[in-house]
Amino acid sequence: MELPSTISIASSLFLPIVSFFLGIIYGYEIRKVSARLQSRRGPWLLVPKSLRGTLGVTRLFQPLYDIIKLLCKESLLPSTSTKGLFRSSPYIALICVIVAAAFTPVATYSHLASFELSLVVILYLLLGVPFAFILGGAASASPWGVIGSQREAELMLGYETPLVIAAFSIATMADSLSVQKIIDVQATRLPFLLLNPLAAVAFLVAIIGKLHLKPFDVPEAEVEIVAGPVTEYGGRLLAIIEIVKTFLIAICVGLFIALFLAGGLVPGYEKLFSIPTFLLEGLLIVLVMTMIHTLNPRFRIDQALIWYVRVPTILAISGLVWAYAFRHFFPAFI
Amino acid sequence: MRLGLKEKARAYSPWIFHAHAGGCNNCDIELAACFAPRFDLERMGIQLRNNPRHADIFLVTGPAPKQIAPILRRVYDQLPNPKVAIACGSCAITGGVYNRDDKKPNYAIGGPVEKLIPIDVLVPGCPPRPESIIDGIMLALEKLRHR
Amino acid sequence: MKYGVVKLTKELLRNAIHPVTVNYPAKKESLGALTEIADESRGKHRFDEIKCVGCGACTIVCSSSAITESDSDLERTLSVEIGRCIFCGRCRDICPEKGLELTPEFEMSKKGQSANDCIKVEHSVPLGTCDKCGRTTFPIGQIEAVRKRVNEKIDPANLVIVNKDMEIFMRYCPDCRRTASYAFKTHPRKSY
Amino acid sequence: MGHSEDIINELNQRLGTDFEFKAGTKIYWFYTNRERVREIAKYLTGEFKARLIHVSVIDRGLNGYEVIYHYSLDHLDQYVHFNVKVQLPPEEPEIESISDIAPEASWSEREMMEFTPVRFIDHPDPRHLWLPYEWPNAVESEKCEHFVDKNGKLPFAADTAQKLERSLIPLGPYHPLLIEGAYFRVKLNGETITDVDVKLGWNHRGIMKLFEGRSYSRGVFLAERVCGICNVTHTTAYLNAVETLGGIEIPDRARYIRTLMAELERIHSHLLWLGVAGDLIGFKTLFMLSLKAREQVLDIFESLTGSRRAPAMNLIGGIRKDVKGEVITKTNRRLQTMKKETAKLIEIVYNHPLTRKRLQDIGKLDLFTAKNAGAVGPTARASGWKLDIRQSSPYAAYGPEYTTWDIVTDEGGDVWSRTIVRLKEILVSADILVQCLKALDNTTGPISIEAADPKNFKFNEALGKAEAPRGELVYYVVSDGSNIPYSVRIRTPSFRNNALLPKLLRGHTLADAPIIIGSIDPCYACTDRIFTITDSGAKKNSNVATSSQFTWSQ
Repeated sequence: MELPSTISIASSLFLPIVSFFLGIIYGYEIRKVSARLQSRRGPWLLVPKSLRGTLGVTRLFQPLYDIIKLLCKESLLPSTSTKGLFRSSPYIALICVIVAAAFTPVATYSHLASFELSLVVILYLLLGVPFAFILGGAASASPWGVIGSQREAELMLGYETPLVIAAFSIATMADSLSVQKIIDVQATRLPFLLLNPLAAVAFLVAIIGKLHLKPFDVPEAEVEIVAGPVTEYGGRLLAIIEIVKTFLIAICVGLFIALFLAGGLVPGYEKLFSIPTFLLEGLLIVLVMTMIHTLNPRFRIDQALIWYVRVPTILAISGLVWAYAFRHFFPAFI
Repeated sequence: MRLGLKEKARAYSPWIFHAHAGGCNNCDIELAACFAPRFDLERMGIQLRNNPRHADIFLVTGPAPKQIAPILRRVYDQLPNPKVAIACGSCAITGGVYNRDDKKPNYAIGGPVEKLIPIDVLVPGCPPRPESIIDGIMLALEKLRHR
Repeated sequence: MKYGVVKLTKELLRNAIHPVTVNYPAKKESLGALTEIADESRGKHRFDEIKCVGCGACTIVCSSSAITESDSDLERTLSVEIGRCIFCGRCRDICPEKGLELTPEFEMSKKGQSANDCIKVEHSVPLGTCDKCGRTTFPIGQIEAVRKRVNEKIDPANLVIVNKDMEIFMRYCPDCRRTASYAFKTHPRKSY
Repeated sequence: MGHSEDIINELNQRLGTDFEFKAGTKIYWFYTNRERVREIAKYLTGEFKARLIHVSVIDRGLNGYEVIYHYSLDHLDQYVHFNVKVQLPPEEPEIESISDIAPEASWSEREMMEFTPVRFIDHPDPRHLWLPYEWPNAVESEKCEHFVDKNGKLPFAADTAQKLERSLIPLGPYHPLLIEGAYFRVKLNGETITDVDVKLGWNHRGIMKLFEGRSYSRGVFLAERVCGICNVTHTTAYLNAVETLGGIEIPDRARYIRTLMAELERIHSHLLWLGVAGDLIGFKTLFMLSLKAREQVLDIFESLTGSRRAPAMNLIGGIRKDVKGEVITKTNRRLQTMKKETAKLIEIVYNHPLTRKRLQDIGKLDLFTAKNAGAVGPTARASGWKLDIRQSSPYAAYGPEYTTWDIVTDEGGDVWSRTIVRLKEILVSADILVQCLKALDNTTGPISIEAADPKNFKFNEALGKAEAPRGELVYYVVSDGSNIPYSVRIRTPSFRNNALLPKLLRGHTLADAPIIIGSIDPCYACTDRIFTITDSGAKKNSNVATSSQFTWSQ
């Protein structure tokens, strides 16, 4: 690996910003599409003229406004909490996702992604987010926070296994742990979505759990435990958590595209052309996730855990087996 | 009048905490209807949050019976500033049908809500129709912007 | 079992094409989204300037004591405290002159700190004065309404004498009528 | 000789009591002394399988207190009710509790102990149910220490586990589980619920006291505000009682329209319940879809009465506004749309694998427990108990001479069965509605008759019942000849079903708690009505009402 140049530093600073805005668009899409499926209108794309004085012209950046509003609000600290941990855990999560965003390629563009172990780094950093939430929830000393943390930990056991196994089955097929390398391998041949669909499905289900979409929003189950680990957070700290979630959507989707859809690259076209494809694929994946989100009620935590072990983990393992078999039988193809 | 990003963002993404302070539930189901398909409030970026720490608008329904009154106050204090409070329904405003008149108050009512918390917007009706509630929330947004 | 998910998906996709959300703000012609489907709405009160005579029947039936009457020097004021009203519409039903109606105006929210800031619908009717002592008596319109109704229902044979009596009854306050009943020849024992 | 008279004869032979017979209503009142109450309770609940529907206490001032045990025997013969009255002297208002014989009396007796000086001796749990524990008259008992700390205050969020292996979780008073205030104190072992205690009263508005200050006709609108979801049923039950008092027979058209409103309300309530239940298992889409279907019902309400909710249609002696002409066809059309949307919903709920997974085999209530603890409404019917007031003591147009329909029951007893019963009831209600609309098209006549003067009321007390969407609703109205009721007592369905909750919740996980609590469709606006008696004879209680130390404002 060569020394970091000015461009690579600049790009790694720039990439998180791009990821953040992508995350905002994805967040809007989740809200809008689920509203439309429930025969509502969802956040307006164009606000009626008579309301523009109060509500602005468009609601496309709705998650961004939420974050700005929360940043300007007062933060309350519960008197019973462990204050240092309670205050710092959102920032830990934020640092994790910003670094992970710098590693995740947006439409094949990322200097850090070419680092040989970048896939491992991303997976590790993503693991830091739920850990930070668990810490924050436990530090808040609220019964809901504690139960939420407990559930988050249990659910993490469920989704991390298929996530990691599915990612490594792709790494096996590409014979590399570098995300850039995996993209390059797919660029010349078929995307891994077609070559290893089992791992793709397992990965998608795992990121649904990671993003706390239904049916896996157990740690934040509103009617049971209010808001789970984030119950006691408010104001600026909640804004940080919202930012982390926004990043998380973009990173998970970006990683899926990188691993399974060649980062948006279409064989035979320019590298620049991957930008619109990347956006389109991102929106499509979020659409699929939103469909699943609206179609299902919430699992109970034990049901979720059992289901994760029974379906995606098995799928991911068979994906790994498939990857080895593929390498064995079609060595020329890889 | 030019508004800063801060003021705009406040009006663009208000989150509501609904506090049921007694009452007959009619206002509550009309509020539920506000979030249902026909009177979808989410198109204005409004969300119903069941957590006082996340909310900006404190929407109270009901005449605030004596038992819930101190808890209502306590929950109101848990909302981080800036915040506005809406009294929704006739019984939240004056006690409505549960308060015969001011001279001969009902023994069980600790309200009306204005006695317990500072109110910013009044939404009359028994129950107020969803249009009326949306109208009240719009007025509350104007207040919230300048808090 | 899985059939339900397929069914739901179909249903949701159909929903996505036809959202049922109504416009907000509603167009002014059709105040509210659905009020056109009802022939009677129960919104903000409106007193008919001409028909309402100020009898105060509505204050008696009001279940939440939202309608109150208060007499000042020259006029009687009926006021509806919207913040107390339960919109049952009983006042409209009971009004003998059909002088009170509930309009389809539902958006009555107001900014304010207390119930006093809430909308009040008020209507004043002039009060008649006693010809003898000068004190206020009944709303003029109510007297006229009673006269009209009596004229309609009474046996034509007694019309003249009753009208003459009524003339006296309605010009003076109850106290003066009592004290000066001999002069007016309205004393119950006048026939003795 | 009717069936009811056989029962009377047998009772006369066995117990030798005098009856006050009320012709036409088949409701019997008889006086006894306090020593015989337990014996009668044992006899009636044991041999006749009578349901104890409520225990009410009427303050008669200097004459002491009247304790009335309302037994329902309408499963034997329509309309038959026995009301056992006991006169207690004002200086020693004590009577033995019967809650060990009839467990359903437990909460009723607690309620009465709270608000009147009457003491039920040997009551298993004499704590306050509605009023705060620290208010005067609070009974000192061993169980109190779970609730009250040293200063006599209710601990809320700051609950700490008493023993290390168990955690105490407060569900409420503000919790997203229920919009309304209710306080469940849940003992957890991991995520499994080991014990639950319920505290009500967060919505206590003193409604029964308010009734005593309003004329009969103004009371209708107060009855409507007891509960916002089942307001038509509340007015119907209240009017059933008042019309029995006055001996008023309402005209046929009024009967049909009352049924129309009540059934529309049942559909509305069940659809709302389905939505809320969907929300409780995290199925937001189901919530949206069922509220979308519900809007059709609200449209019908609006087109018939002019108001989306709180129709205010019932009056003493009939109804306010006729339903005829074009409206009937329009209503029929809207009903068809609603039916179509409901059919879709039912199909989705039936066939979605996850809803079944979440709803089945939780919150089991077997038939024996249901009968023993006095479950009512869909909760009882889901356990296989054919209990429906509309059939056992018909009112409005529910009788066989007006409409024909069947009771929906299910054998399962779990949350899934309760869901099925409610969903099927929507279709049954829609069927009744169609029959009503057809009948309205064919009948003519007045919609209301002149109400009787309270001075000339035929009886001085009456029991009015109606089947609310949640179950049996009982109004007990006592008249003293003036134009305001002497006393009104209300027993709501949720009051009964709430008492079952600790039984249902035990052993399930916290994640299931919302849907189990939701499955009985609890309505705390209903449950927490209540009154107090401010009377010369009840010094202690007037203390409760006016004591200046409880000014909470600021």
